[in-house]
Amino acid sequence: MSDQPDTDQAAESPTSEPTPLEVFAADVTERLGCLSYDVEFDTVRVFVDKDKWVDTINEARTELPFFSWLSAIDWSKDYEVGEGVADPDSLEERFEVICRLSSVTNGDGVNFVTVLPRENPTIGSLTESIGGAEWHEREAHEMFGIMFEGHNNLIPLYLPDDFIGNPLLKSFPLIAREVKPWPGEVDVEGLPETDDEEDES
Amino acid sequence: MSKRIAFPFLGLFRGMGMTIRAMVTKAPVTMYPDEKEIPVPRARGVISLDEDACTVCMLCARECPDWCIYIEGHKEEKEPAKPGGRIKTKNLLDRFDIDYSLCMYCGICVEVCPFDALFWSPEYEYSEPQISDLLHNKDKLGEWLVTVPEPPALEA
Amino acid sequence: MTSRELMHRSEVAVSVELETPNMTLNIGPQHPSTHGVLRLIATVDGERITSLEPVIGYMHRGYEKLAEVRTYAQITTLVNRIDWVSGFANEVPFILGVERLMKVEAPERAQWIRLILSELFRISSHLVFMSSYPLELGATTPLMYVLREREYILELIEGLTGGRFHPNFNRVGGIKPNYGGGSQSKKQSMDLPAGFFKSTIEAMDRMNKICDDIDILVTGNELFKARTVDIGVIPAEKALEFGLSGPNLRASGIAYDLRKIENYLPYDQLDFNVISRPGGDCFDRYMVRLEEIRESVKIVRQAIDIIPSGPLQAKVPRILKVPRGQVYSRAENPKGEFGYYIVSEGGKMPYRLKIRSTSFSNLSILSWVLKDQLIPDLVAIMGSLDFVLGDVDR
Amino acid sequence: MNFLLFLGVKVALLLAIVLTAALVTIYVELKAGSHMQTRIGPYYAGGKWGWAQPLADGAKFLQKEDLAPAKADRTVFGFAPYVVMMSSLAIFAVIPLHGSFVATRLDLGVFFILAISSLSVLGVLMAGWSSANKYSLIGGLRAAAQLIAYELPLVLAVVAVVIQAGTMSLVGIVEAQQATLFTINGIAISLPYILTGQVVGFIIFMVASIAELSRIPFDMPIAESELTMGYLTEYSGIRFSMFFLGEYASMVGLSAIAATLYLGGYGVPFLPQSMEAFAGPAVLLLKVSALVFFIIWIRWTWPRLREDQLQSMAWRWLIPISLLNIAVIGVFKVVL
Repeated sequence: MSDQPDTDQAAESPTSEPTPLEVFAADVTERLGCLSYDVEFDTVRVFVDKDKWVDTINEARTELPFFSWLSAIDWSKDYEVGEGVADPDSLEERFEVICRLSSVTNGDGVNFVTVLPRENPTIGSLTESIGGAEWHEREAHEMFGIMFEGHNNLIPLYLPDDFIGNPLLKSFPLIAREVKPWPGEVDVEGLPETDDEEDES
Repeated sequence: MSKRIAFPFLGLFRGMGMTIRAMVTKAPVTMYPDEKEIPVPRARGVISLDEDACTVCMLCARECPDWCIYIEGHKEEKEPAKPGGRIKTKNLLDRFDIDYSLCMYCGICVEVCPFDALFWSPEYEYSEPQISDLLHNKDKLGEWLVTVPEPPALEA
Repeated sequence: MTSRELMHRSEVAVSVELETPNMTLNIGPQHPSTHGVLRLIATVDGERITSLEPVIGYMHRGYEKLAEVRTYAQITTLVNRIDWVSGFANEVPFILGVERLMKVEAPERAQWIRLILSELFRISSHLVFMSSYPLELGATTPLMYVLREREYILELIEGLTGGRFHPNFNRVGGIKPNYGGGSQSKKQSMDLPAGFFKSTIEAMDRMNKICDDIDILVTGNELFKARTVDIGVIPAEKALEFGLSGPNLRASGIAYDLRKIENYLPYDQLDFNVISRPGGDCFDRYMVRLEEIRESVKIVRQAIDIIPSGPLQAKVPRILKVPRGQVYSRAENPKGEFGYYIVSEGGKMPYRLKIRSTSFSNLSILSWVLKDQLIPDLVAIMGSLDFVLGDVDR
Repeated sequence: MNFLLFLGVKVALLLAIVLTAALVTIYVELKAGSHMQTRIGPYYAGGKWGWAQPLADGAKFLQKEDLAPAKADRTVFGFAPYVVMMSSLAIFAVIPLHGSFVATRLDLGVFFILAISSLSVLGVLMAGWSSANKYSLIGGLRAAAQLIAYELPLVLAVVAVVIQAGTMSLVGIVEAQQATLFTINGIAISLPYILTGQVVGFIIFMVASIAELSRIPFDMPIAESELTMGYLTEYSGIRFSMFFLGEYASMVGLSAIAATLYLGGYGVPFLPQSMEAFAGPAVLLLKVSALVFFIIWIRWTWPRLREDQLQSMAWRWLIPISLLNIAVIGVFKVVL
């Protein structure tokens, strides 16, 4: 599977001369047998197959030893708070689990990303080899409901034990903003446009 | 095991020399409330409101991250200056409350105010025994206006 | 056989004979050494901790969720308060991340002001450590001396930004605009107030002085050394595994400093050393911070010599809409690597903001490092990790 | 009748002296400590320099509700502060302010002091156990371990003095220090024991008494940042103030003993006997104040040791050294 070409979602294969970061990303992807990579805004994302998650991370740590963080993103059309995705029509609903490893001698760092289904998301736990992942996985577990197999202490980290729900899901409402009406709702006059125009000049 | 403490205990006594020196020098203490420190001009103490300048545009209330500004107002028609002239409408402020128990003192409201109605004043003595008294209405906010300092001179 | 082994053997022998059951000791959430609301459930055998389970979340404010309902300008206010002893240092990576997404760059003078403020906050944060750490070991006096000196730093910060702890001074593409004095003046950014350079140089002299004083009062104190040397040793590989960063990692012999390896703010134009020490014990963590104050003083002194004049604000639209993209932006917080993973879907608010807070990772090693330590060492080790509960819980 | 009257007067006088001394010590601690920390300390109470702060604190303690934890053993819990207080007060019974001015003239004064001063740990242990609090228990146990470790060097240091003086009476020890050692130009020179071979003993005695007082650097039993005041955790109000007063009273008491044993007590060199009745107590007060100030000074400068370090220091250093000290003093006593 290591030489599988970049066909999946986020691969923006470099059209012109690849930047050093892209070369690095391609190299990591190649060597670790990952699915694809993506470099934007100096941030390297390498997509990993979810079954090879633990092995890939462990292997990557020989080169990028610093375990920075682990978290997830909830890609969902249904949102209660803030703003949704830019084009919900083309969105594939999923969880992305991200683990960042970086080097301690230079600026290299890679966000390893794997995609989980929104229903019953389960992934292997990194706690066996990375002790620091324990808290991060517990956080991801309570915030998104992701199960980490092999984690032997998967209890809520921040939330009280009897808390129901996964607060960082986009569909989870923010009570503070639900119970209080927005004071800006009251309207007497529209926003003054004049000032904006001056600013642009 | 712990490192055995090595003789002589020179370090211990050098520290004692330092504390005894501190004891005989004057303590740099400002005896609040008998004497007060003068806050810097940019200090974010309390927000004051120039009621006349406010056009009830709601920008501050909308930009406030904490939703702690409450504004109500109404439109009023103003008699034209000369007969036959256009009838002007003016927005009048009925209510302008800032809840200082919620305020994070970020100053976004002061920054976004396009009509210069809000100012920072470095005054800080407005603690209250009752949390509800921290809701300052527009009269109280107006009182701070006299304490607003000139902006400081800049480094050349 | 060393005396320690002998002692341990005798302890084991005694406990086998008497069959003393372990006791569960609940430390916190209100406890003088937990810096706030950390709770530790320790199983102790006499004074020795056999296992320890940290319970956090008493100060969980849900910043990652709150950020999803706030505009980028409002988030700056929020992130100030994550690690409140180094408020500005939390803003920097966030603003840099947003600037990277928007492809704007702050003017040079603004960058230098950010750098100076970052270093002032680094000094301030390390001074808080310098004051609280001896206090945890029972020496009450360094607290007062050091906090007195920190006041000079806070005054500088307040004079420049208007806030002592929460400067909220960064804006996308520049720094905070003026307030008051007419709508024209609001379009200008807050520049350095008159006399800033002079008072900064004076304050920096005071910082060197207080470092020397701390050396006499604390570092040279044999009792302090007895309490910290060889206590709570964290080897480098464990530190990396748990994601320790900043002084905690550097004390384990890894000279990992984002100011050198990450290309942000004009640190590359400055001459300073990355302090690292090989031991990995409490004393080394303390010494790294003490030396870093001196390095930061060097940086600030150089920076106020170099700082160019010029504009403070790049052109950005009034209503910030950040283009679609994902960026991980990090910077060297006084406590270590502080980063934000910003996922923007092109709106006024981020779609997701992951906060990689420093103390969270630094503290995650707690149950590993405190195993088989004594209760008094718990205080020494925990203090030496220099965490802020707001930064742990977010 | 006469006996009872004398007893009443003695007790009243003793209490007045000791409690005043304790209050003054508390004030000095507050004020000197504050200034060492570049603070001002008590300021308003009493008008000037906050001199009435200890009294105001006392009044505050009296007003507070007398709380006891639900699961506490109330009898023991209530009794513990008085045991501590009693042991600190009883020390003063034998300290001579002057040759004829001593509450109880015991021939075994030194023995009495050593016996009674270790009683306080019983109160501490009672407090620690009965509070039904794990921190209190650890604190109480630490205090007990500390006392056992430090009573030995204390006793051994005093033994050396007893050998040198040849008496166990405190008055006798002071008088022995006033004995003429040699004469220069016809002036009789007498020196306190600290200058005649007891320096090591004095240091050991001071270290051991600070440990017994559980003050920094040996305040592990109450270690605030670890045990949140240890055995004092659950105490409030009047009972806490008993512990508090007791601590400062023992501080004065142990300093007074140190002054008596090593610094010549009430004795003043070159002073005729007739003057000594007035100068004696004043001189003793001066010596005690110096020692008390030294203990306070240490407290505001140094960090705290660890319990096991303290133990190893006691057993591996202080006890062998004090034994050696006894041997050396004994040899000198025989030879000279």
